[in-house]
Order: sequence, then structure tokens, then C-alpha cells
Amino acid sequence: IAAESTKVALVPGGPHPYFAAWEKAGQDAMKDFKLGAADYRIPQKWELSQQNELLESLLSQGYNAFLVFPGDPVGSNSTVAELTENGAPVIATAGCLKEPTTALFCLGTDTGNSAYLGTKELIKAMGGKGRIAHFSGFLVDPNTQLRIDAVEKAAKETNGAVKVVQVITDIDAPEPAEEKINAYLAAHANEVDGIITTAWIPAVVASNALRKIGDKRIQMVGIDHDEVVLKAIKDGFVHGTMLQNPYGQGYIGSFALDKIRSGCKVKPDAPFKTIALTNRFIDSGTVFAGKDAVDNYVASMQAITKEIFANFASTYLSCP
Amino acid sequence: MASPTPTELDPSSELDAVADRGPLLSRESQTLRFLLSNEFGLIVLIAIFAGVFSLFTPGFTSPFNQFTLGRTMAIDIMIGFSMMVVIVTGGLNLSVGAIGVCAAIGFGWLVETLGLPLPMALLGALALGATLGTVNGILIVRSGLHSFIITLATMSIFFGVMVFLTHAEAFRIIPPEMSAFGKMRILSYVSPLLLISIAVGVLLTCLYRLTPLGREMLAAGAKAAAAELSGVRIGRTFVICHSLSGVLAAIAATMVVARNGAAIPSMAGGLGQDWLLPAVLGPVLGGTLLTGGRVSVFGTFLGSAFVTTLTNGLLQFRVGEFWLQTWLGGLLLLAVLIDLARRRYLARGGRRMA
Amino acid sequence: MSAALSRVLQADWFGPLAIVIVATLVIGSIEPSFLSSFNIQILLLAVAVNCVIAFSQMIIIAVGQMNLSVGAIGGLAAISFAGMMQVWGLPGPLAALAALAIGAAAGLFNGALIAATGISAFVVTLASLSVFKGINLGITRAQPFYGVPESVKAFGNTTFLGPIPWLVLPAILVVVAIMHLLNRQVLGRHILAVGGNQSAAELSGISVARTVVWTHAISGTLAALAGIMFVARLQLGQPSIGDDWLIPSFAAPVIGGAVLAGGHVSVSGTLLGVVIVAIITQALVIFRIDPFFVQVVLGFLILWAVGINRLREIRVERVLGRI
Amino acid sequence: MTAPVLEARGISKSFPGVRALQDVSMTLGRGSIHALLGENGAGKSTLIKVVTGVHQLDAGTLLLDGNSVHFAGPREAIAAGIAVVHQERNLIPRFSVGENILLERLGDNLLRSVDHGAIHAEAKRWLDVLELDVDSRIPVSRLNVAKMQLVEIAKALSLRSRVLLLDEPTASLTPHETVVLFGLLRKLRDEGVSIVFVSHKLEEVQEICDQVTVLRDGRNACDSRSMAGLGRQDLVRLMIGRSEQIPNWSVRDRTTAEPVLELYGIATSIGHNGIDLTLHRGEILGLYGLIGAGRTELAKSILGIYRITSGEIRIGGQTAHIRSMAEAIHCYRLGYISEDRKQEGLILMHSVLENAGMTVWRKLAGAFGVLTDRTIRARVEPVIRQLDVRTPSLAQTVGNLSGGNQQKISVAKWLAAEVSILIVDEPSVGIDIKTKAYLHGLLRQLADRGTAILLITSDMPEMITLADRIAVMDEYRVKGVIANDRVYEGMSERIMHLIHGQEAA
Ligand SMILES: Nc1ncnc2c1ncn2[C@@H]1O[C@H](COP(=O)(O)OP(=O)(O)OP(=O)(O)O)[C@@H](O)[C@H]1O
Ligand SMILES: Nc1ncnc2c1ncn2[C@@H]1O[C@H](COP(=O)(O)OP(=O)(O)OP(=O)(O)O)[C@@H](O)[C@H]1O
Ligand SMILES: [Mg+2]
Ligand SMILES: [Mg+2]
Repeated sequence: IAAESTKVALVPGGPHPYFAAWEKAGQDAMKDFKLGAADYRIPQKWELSQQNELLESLLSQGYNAFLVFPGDPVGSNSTVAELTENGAPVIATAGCLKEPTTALFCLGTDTGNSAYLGTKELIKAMGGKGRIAHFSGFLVDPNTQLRIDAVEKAAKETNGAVKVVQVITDIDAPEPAEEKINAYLAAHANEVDGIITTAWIPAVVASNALRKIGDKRIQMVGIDHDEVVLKAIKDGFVHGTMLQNPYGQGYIGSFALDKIRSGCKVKPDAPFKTIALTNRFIDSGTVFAGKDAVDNYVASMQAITKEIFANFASTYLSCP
Repeated sequence: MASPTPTELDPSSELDAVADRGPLLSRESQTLRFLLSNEFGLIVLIAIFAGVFSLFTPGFTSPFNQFTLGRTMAIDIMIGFSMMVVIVTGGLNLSVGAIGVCAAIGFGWLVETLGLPLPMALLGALALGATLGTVNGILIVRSGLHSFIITLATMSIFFGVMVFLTHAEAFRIIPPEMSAFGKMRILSYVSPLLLISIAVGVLLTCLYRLTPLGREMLAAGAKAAAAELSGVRIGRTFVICHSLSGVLAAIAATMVVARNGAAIPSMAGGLGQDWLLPAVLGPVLGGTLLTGGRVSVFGTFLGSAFVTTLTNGLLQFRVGEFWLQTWLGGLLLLAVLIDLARRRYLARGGRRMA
Repeated sequence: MSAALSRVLQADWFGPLAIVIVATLVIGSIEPSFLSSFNIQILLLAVAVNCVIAFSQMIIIAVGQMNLSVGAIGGLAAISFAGMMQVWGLPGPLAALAALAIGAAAGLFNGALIAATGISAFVVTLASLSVFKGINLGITRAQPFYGVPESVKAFGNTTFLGPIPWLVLPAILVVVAIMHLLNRQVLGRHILAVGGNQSAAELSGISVARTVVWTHAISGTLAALAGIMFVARLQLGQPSIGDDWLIPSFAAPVIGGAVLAGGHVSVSGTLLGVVIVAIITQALVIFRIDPFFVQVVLGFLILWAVGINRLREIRVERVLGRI
Repeated sequence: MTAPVLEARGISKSFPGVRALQDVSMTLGRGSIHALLGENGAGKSTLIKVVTGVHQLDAGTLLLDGNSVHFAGPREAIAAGIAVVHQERNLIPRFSVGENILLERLGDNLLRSVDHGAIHAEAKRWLDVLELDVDSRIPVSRLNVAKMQLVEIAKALSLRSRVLLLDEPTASLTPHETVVLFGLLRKLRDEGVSIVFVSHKLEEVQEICDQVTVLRDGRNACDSRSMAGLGRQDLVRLMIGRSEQIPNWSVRDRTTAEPVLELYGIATSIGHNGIDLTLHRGEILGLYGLIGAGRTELAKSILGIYRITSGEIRIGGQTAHIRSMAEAIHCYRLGYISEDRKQEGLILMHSVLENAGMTVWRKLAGAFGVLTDRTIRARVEPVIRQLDVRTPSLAQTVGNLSGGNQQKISVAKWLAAEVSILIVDEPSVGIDIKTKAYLHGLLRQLADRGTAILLITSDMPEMITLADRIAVMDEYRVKGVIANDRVYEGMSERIMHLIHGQEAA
């Protein structure tokens, strides 16, 4: 099948700055691989039902390959199954679907591992001991539980030197994040030594909060590449951030979908990683960026993308 | 066309002579009433928009799209019903989503953990919905507070307890017949879920038209003081409305489970809030009064159907992805304006007829 | 003396005030840091912004309607404010004025449509919510505006007289203005009259349409102000500002004694409602409630707060011999 | 006649399914009190609403001082100097009495401040003029219907306009307030104000009016005639096309029948004390008193709405503790026709059929609890016809009926309920004389068939026509019970003597 017939839809879970790079990635992939389309289509809200509707509609519109950030690791499975049943291959992108699933594989950040690594970095910065507060996202997102567990695991490994004293969740919206994080710091700032954030908005709000109280004693590791977080790292209020690779996900994912449509198969013995949700996981790269790395974080992500892309086909796909 | 003028009803001057003069309802005014109704307006709007969409987008009429449209519609209609039965009382049930999620998770737990057979588990889910609804109703009636604030609190409580017990874990091992039902296509166009919604709609219509209980619900919702002085047990009636709301939310939830093939805590968003919009939109567009006392089951059905059709069509139209909401809102406004124009036009005509 | 006492007992604000005092004392004695200067500052900040949101809804409740688009208007004003400063380099005050004007215009749009067509406010504001949110997303493509000038950031972040944040100033202004409006100004009385009995107001020569338009314009302006305050506090123009305002915007007025059918609202009650919600939110964080249990506790606390208030009302009614 | 101030020429107005006014004319002279009469549904209120810009006329012209005018809304009519008291109460429940009175005069400048002190001072003046003793600072929601009506009149008076339209202003007033009001109206007339007065109480009309316009089925039966030389029966003939039939019922004594409702030493949380009353099977016991005597409240206390603090109620010989109206109806077969039809009697947004059938739904439900419109119609239609309700259909919204017809529905639903004890509170407020006769006949029939009726009415003639015995209440106590000999002069004297006598002595 010719590449022009491949029409990829890149569908995030809702409007969110994280996915902005997917648009560019799709356009680049379309040009580079001569695809019929690689369009970035977003649901209007972070609602599982809205995403489902959008996906169903895109299928009726003739899209035949999907990169999907699953609105829910379990709940999105039936829609994904419907897509594949109608001949459109799906790659779970940026977040994974829980097995069993009809998605080809999951290309994204191992959320648990990223949180774990971030916490390790934080503990290192704290000098191996102290108390940690963990700020995370929607409680109903099973990833949140994975992150809570991962942070807990990293702390446990210190044999009691580090303790997670507080977990605050459901602060993915700016208003509650402001209120809860500030309230927490107001009451307990001197009882914590480190903060780990595992969602975008909490990372932004916590960076600002630390800047506001001017406290450089409390160490913090954030997530993602929001300007506020990056600037706080440069100014020394935040220790570093766990970067993910949205561009790479979109670019490589589009490429893989086209290959699959042109007859390639996913190698059954490919070196997939196993994570809590799935045993067909491909890490799109997660790196820790500290003060020295923030300025050229784009370059480092591109390097990772290039590296994964270079032998992606040979590693994961078997083509006729 | 002559509608009866008051003079025709003039009784004879003798006190006891009750002349038998046939029904007081005239056919003409019934026709006019229907043409002026919300229901007719929505039918017209759905026809207009569906027509435009099928003309200008290739995907809209495809069997798959019609099937998914019907399926989405079915769920939204049921959610609309579960709010509608409470709006009748002049109140709101903010916890429809939370009750729905609880019922879905309860269902998942019954089939997966307890291994109950499907019908038993379904009944269990409905019973759970009814119980939570009853709790709402009793709290509202006993405290005398507005249902808005009570259900705001219970929304937190129901959902919180559910998340606390499950730690946001989903139940996946549900009977295959259930997921097959969610994917089933009758004549390749129709989802059986839609038939369920239609059936429930018919039952609700019978409730309001043909039973004292339904009439009492409307009377109590329209003017509690007057209804009470006519012997309606207001408190009990309101509690029953809320229980019914719980049951309907549970039905909607099991439909979502069938559609998703799993019972997941995030199916209605945080605290179940994602259900609020479809829940209120259908009844309000359908002519159910937010102040209570007037209901239109068919209108709710059409209202929800209209919104899902509009959304679906717009997605097909591929308006600039970030601008979709603007379009949706704009078209909704356009639709109500068209409807208003229709009503003004007909009303003027109706007056001329009189 | 006893008449004055009974007037106080009957007032809408009495119950919420008692709850606030009791809650403050209890939480403060268990966790002294609750009364620390920094914490008070945080509390005031939360109250300042949230009360403006609550008032923007309260005024619509007063006229007997609902405004579902407060969040969307607030969000639109927020990103316009931040966007104008970043993209056009407008100075803060000018951008703020422009954003307020956008909010007022959005409110006018709602109000004019409702007044001119007679379509229910619920439907109109629901549709316009979609329109405004769509414009927000269309402009930002879900990306925040970061270019907020230092002066604005400082306004959102610094304090005077010890722990009092500057952001409290606009909030106080709004409280005073709304109180004056509803109690002492012709427009305010018209709003309450229309909310209390629309047809009677109409028959008394009050222009319902004009009142409704004004009310929505005020609501839009207040929502915009809240959005602007949020940008100052958050230090960036997040497109998702406003997404979650709807339920809190209703909760505070209702806790404060507003009648959802219209005609009766309480400014002090609403303000106290906001304070109660803020205290509850903070208490949950301070007492380190298990995150999986937060919602349950929150729900019970709301029930407790409104329940206490209701008990008081029942007492008062009983004294008056109604039961 | 002096130069006309306000003239209506050839006015027509239709509502869906109803021609309310057809080619109606009326001419209002300066300094006159003009009666506007007609049966329920004849179009009186509609005419007033058309004149004041509430409804837009379909055809015809309005002339003010000889100039053609058009009012797009009530605001413009008020601005042109026309004040009105509508038939339905139009007050803002939570606003104070004072502010309600001066609502029109808050002004149009939205940004102006309101001077509450001045408002209450001014309001107090108007309350004093009407001899209404209420604090202008309490909310009107705390007033009873009669006081609300007076507030509404004060509201219209406070505009000091040249034209004053009063749509049944005396419907819920007792003779005492009416006398005060009439004194005031005469004074205004002498100052040159033109007044339109709508009433179903012909004695009042004859007492005060100098001109009369009668409407019949939406048309002029007479247009602005002088009252001089018109007798009561002439007016009746103009209104209903025939003369009045005055029932000549015999005096009854039912005190020997078994008692069905007995009150022994009842005291209530709102101030009743030591009330003893006995109502016998088939008896009509009247309860008379001036406004504020506490009759309505006594009825509501029996129904369990206010708390009874001591004493005993017996129904059918058994001690009864009624906790809700539902219990009253379903366990004790006790019904209550409320004096406040708008708040407690009717559901204005529902149809005639729904309203009239509300009390019998449970009884009528057939097998499987199914209840069709047809079943309900069969039960309520006869009563509705007997009361001569003017409605285009049973599906009509009750709120769209004329005031008197609404009242008929609120009575009809209890006549259909077949209860054994019926408390009737001001049943004929706003009902025209013809229907009032029907209603009296129906109540009498009910009593003849064994229903015990407790009749609360401020309408002395009605009381003397219907009651077998009359209990007189004042200040929450029963002052005495007298047998009714149906001789008007003697009875009214004895009643007033019971109310005032002890004080005078
Ligand atoms: N808004 C309305 N919609 C429909 N019909 C109406 C409306 N208002 C009045 N009518 C009808 O117009 C006719 C005249 O009503 P109107 O209220 O003028 O009577 P009225 O003479 O004031 O009677 P009453 O003595 O009972 O007050 C009635 O048949 C009534 O049902
Ligand atoms: N709960 C209450 N609070 C304050 N005032 C009350 C209350 N209940 C009754 N009243 C007042 O008590 C008085 C007695 O009521 P009402 O006038 O209805 O008695 P009535 O004899 O039935 O008079 P009517 O002739 O109007 O039927 C009224 O002035 C009323 O406003
Ligand atoms: Mg009338
Ligand atoms: Mg009374």
C-alpha cells in the first residue's frame, strides 16, 4: 500500500500544552514519509467520552492509522479495539493502554519509571535523607496511582532515610493547584526537604510557589518542559525536571503506523520493555534535565529521537 | 378554523342541569399546541442539521457513524433522563455522575470479585443507584435544604468513597455478552443501547401521563405548598424522584460499561462531573422547566439527540480543531434562534386562527 | 435588645460566621501554623479570587437566572490579559482594562441575547460558554502565555501590612461595591425585584430587559476581574483557567443563603461561604488527609456547614411560631 | 359630563383560543368613579391590562386627553400618569412593605442611591392614609392576603396619578377596610382623579360609582352610562342578561346531628387560646371575624400546619392528631379550600384538568394504578360545568384564566373530592354574582348530603345566606356562637356586637 493512502490522526486526551509538539511532528512525518495526512486532532475537553466520539468520527472520515493518548488506560481499549477491527492500526502514545489491548504497542514515557527516576534525582539532591511531598494529577487516572507507588518505592529504597510525608492529588487545574500547594507550603514548608511533582500544572505552580517563598533549601524535581519550570531551574529554585519526548512520539509513531500499513509486522520477539500496564512498551525517552541541561533540552530530546528512530524499524518491525 | 369561544360553554341557567356536551378539548388547538411545542421544534432542527451534514460530509450517513451516533446518543439520553426526573421537582441532582460511577464500579465488583451472574449484577447495580438516590432524597427532604447543595456534598462523598475503596482501579473482567452488546449493530445502523433508551423513555412517559405518582411529582415540583394542601405527600414524592434518578443513572452507567467493556472510575471524569452537561442539556432543550413542574420525556430524548447530532456532524465537518467549541456554541445559539422564529411565526398564525 | 439579638440570629451571615469562627479556633488550636502569617496570606489570596468568582455568579442568582459561562468568560479575559501583554506588549493596567472590557462585552452579549429573545439564560450561557471557551482554545491552541510583566507578578504575589496580599484590594472593592449596589442602588434593587417576582417588577415599571442586560454585564466584568487576578496569582495565562469555576461559583452563594430561584442573595453570606470552602480546602491539606479520602471528608464538611446553618434557621422559625 | 381623560375606542384583543375583547369602548371622565362590571371572564382585567400596556391591543385606539397613545409596556403607562391595582397580587415578596409601595418611584436612574429612610417615611404616610397598621420595614411575604391587597392599593395611590384603575381592590377586604378605602376614593375623585373600579360586590358599586361600563363575553353590554337611575337588578340584567335569583333557604338546625369535628380548649403556637367549637354532620358552621382574627390560622392549625400546644381535636368522635394535609384527606376525609388560591390553592402553570383533579388522583387510579385523563375528566367535568368555568378547554393553563375562573377551579377541586368535612376559606373571592349563587347552591347541596362545612368568609351576606350557625372570632378567640335566623339586619348587628360589644362594655 502506498504511503499516500496512510492518513494518520494524532489524538491526545484533551487540550494540553504537552501535546503541542505532536502537531509539528505530524507535519514533519507527513513530509518526510510522504504520508497522505498526519493530522493533529484534539478532543475539546479532557473527557473520555469526547475522545471516543472524536476517534469514531475520525474513522468515519477516513483516517486509517491512529496515535492515541488513551483517555483512560482501561476504558479506551474498547474504542481502540473498534478502530483496529475496522482496519486502522493504533499505537498508544505518550500513555499506555492496559493489556490486553489491540493497540500495536505503547510508545511513551514509562510514567512510573519517570516518577521513580525523578524521585531518585530528588533524593540525591537532598543528600540522601529527608521528607518528600508529592504533588500529582487526577486521582481517577490510574497513572496517578502508579506514580504514587513509584515515588514511595524510591523512598523505601533509602531504608527510612527518606519519607514521603504528603501526597496531594487532583490538582491538574490551576485553581485547586494554587490553593492546595500554597496552603501546604504555608503550613508545612519547614517540615519538608523535597518536592516531587508528577504532573504538568502542579510542577508549574510548585515552581512559582518556591520562588515566591524564596526557599532554596527545599529541593524540587518537576516534570515536563513548561517555561516556568525551566526558568525556575535556571534560577536555582528547582533542582531539575523529568523531560518527556512528545515530538519523538509523534514523529516515530507516524512512521511506524505507515510501515505497519504497508505490510510490516511488529516483531513478536522485539525487545519491548515491561511496565505496570503493558509488556509491549517502547520508551520514547525520558531524561532528567538539571540546571546545566535546561538550555539545550531541545537538542537532547532531538538526539534521543534520532537515536530511537535510527534503528526503530530494524528493532521492532519485520517488513516484507 | 373555529376554536370554541367561551360562550359555547355557557351552561343552562338551571343549577342542576349538567348538559352532556362532549369533551372540552378541541382538536385544532391540539394540533397548534404540537406545532408550537419544543418537541416539534427539535424534530425540525434535527432534520435541518442532519440534512446539512449528510449533504456536505461523506462520513455522516455511513453505517458506522450512524451506529456510533446512536450509541452516544443513547447514553446521553439516559443521563438526561436521570437528571430530568429530579428537575421535575425544581431541584438538581449534581451527583448523577457520581452515582453512575458508583453503580458501574459496583457492577464491576459484583461480576468480577463476587462472580455473580450478569442479571443479578445488573440488578445489584440498579439497586445501588436507587439506594444512593434515596440517600440524596432523604437528606434533602429531612434537612429542607436545596438539592443543589446536598447533592454537591453527596457527589463528593459517593465518589470519594468509591475511589477510596477501589483506589481508582478498574474492573475489566466483565461478561463478554456485555461488551458484545455494546458493539452489537442491529441492521448495521442501530445500537441496541438506543432501544433501551427508547424503552425507558416510554416507561417514563407512562409514569407522568398515566399514574397518580407521576402527576403528584409534577404537582409537587410546580408548587409544593398547593400540592401539599391537596393531599400530596411532598416529602415522599421527592424522595421517590431522587431514587428514580439514581436508578436511571445506574442504567446509564451500565450502558457505559457495555460501551467501554470495563467499569472504570474515570468514566465520568473527576467526581462524575462530566455527566453534568449532557444531564442538564437534554432536559432543558427539551422543554423541561428548571423551576420544576413541567416535564417532557420525548423532549429530553430529542434534546439529547439534537446535541449529539450537532457534535457528531461538526466533528465530521472538520472545522479547525481548536475552534470546534466556538462552532458548537454558535450553532446551538443559531438553533434556538431558529426555534424562536418558528414559534413566533406559528403563534402569530395561531392568534389569527382564533 | 432581644429584638436586635433575634435580628442577628436571623441574618444570613450569622450561621456561616459562627462556622468560620469555630472552625478557625478548632483548626488553629490543633495546628498552630494555621494561624501563621504566611498561611493567613494564602487563605486571603484564595478568598480574594474565589469571592470575585462567587459574586459574578451571585449577582445572576439574584436576578433569578444562572450564568454557566462565568468560567469561560474568566478564562477568555485571563488569556486576553496575558496575551495582550505578551504579544502586543501592552502595559499591565491597560491590558487589564481591555480584559475587563472583554468580560463586560461577553456579559453584554449574554444579557442582550437573553433579554431580546426570551430564551432561558441557562441555554444562552451554555451556548456562549462553548463559544468563549472555543475562542480561548482557538487563540492559545492550549499553550499558556508566559509573558506576564514583573509588575503584574508582583501585584499577585506581594503583600502589605504584614500578611495582606495586594490582590485583596480589588476583592474588597468588589465586596463593597456589590453590597452598595444591592442594598442602596436603584439598579441593585431592580435586580432583586426582578429576581423576586419578575412579572410584578415589570408591572411596576421596571425594565426587566435592561436590568437583565446590566446584571449580565456586571457578571461578565466580575468574571473577567477574577480571571485577571488569577493571571497575577498564577503568573501566567493558562488557557485552562476557569474550567472548574462553575460548581464553586454556585456553592458559595448557596452556602451563604442565596435562594436559587432568585430575589434573595447575601453578600456577606457569600463571602463567608467562600471563606468556609477555603478553610475546608486548607484543613484537608494541613491535616494530611489521605488523598483517596479527601473527597469524602470534603463532602461531609459541606454537609456539616450547611446543616448547622439550617438548624439555626429552624430554631429561628420555631421561635417565630411557624412550625 | 366633563371632558374625557381616558378613552378606549373599539378595542379588540385575542389570546390563543379566546376572544377576550371585541370592539369594546369605555370613556373615563375627569373626577369620576367608573364601574367596570361583568361576569367572570367577561374581559374586565384584559381591558385594564390593555389600557396599561401589559397586553398589546389587536385593534382599536386609546386616547389620553384626546390624543392617541400607545403604551409598549407598563412603564410607559405609569409615565403617562396611569396607576393600577391589578387583580392578582404583584408584590416582591422579600422586599419590605415600604419599598414595595414605592417601587415605581425608585426611578429610572440606575446609578442613583436609594434613600431607605425617606422611603419608609413616605410609605408610612400611605399606610396611615389607609389606616393599615403594619411596620413598613417588614417583608410583604409576612402579610396575609388582605394586607397585601392594601399594600398594593397604597402602591398605586403613592403614584398620585390622574387615572387610577382598581381591579377588584376590595375582593379580600372586610367591610371596615372597604369603608376606609371608599372615603379615600371619594376624596381623590373630588380632587379630579379618574377612577375605574371593578368589583363583583354590587352594593359597593352602587355606593360609590357614578358611571358604569358593563362587559358581556368580551363586548360592551353598556358603554359609560351614568349610574343614576340604575338599580341593582338593572346592573345584573346588563351583566348576565337576566335578573338575579335570590335563594330563599329555610333555617336549618343541625346541632342534633352527630358531631364530626370537635375542638376542645385548643391553643396554638401562634396565639389561639381556649377555642371550643363543634361541627355537626350536614352543618354549615360559619366563622366570622375581622381581618387578623386568626380564622385562617385556626383552620391551618386543625390541619397540622401550625402547632397545637394544648387542647383536643376530635374527628368523628375519635381524638385526632393530624400531621399533614395528606393525612387529613386520606385518613380523616377532611378537605380545605385555601383563601390564597395563587400560593396554596392552584398550580398556575398546570392545566385546568390537572388542578381540578388533584385531590382525587389517588382515589381514581384503577387497576395497576393507571389513571387516564379520561377518568379524571369524567369526575371533574360536571363540577366545572356547574360552576360555569369559562375556559377554552380543560387543557388550558389555569394561570391564563380570569381571576374569578381561577377561584372556581380552586373550589371545584374540593367539591369533586367528596370529603366528609370541608373547611372553606373565603370561597367566593372574585366570583361573579351568578356563579356565587351556583356555588352557594352546591355548598348547600353538599351539606344536605351530609358533608360538614366550616365556612370562613368575610362576606357578611354570604355568611348569612349559607351558615346554620355563626361563630364569631376576634383576636384568636371565639367570642360566641349564634344560630343564624337568616335575617340580614338583625344578624349583622348581633355579630358586630359580639366583636365590639365586650370592648365597649
Ligand atoms: N394570558 C392569557 N392567555 C389566554 N387567555 C387569557 C389570558 N388572559 C385572559 N385570558 C382569557 O380572556 C378572557 C377574559 O379574561 P379577564 O381576565 O379579562 O376576565 P375578567 O372579566 O377580569 O374576569 P374575572 O371577573 O374573573 O376577573 C377569559 O376567558 C380568560 O380566560
Ligand atoms: N407566623 C406568623 N408570623 C407573623 N405574623 C403572623 C403569622 N401567622 C399569622 N400572622 C398574622 O396573624 C394575623 C391573623 O391572620 P389572618 O388575618 O389570616 O386571620 P383571619 O381571621 O383568617 O383573617 P382573614 O379575614 O384574612 O381570613 C395576620 O395579621 C397575619 O399576618
Ligand atoms: Mg379579572
Ligand atoms: Mg384568612
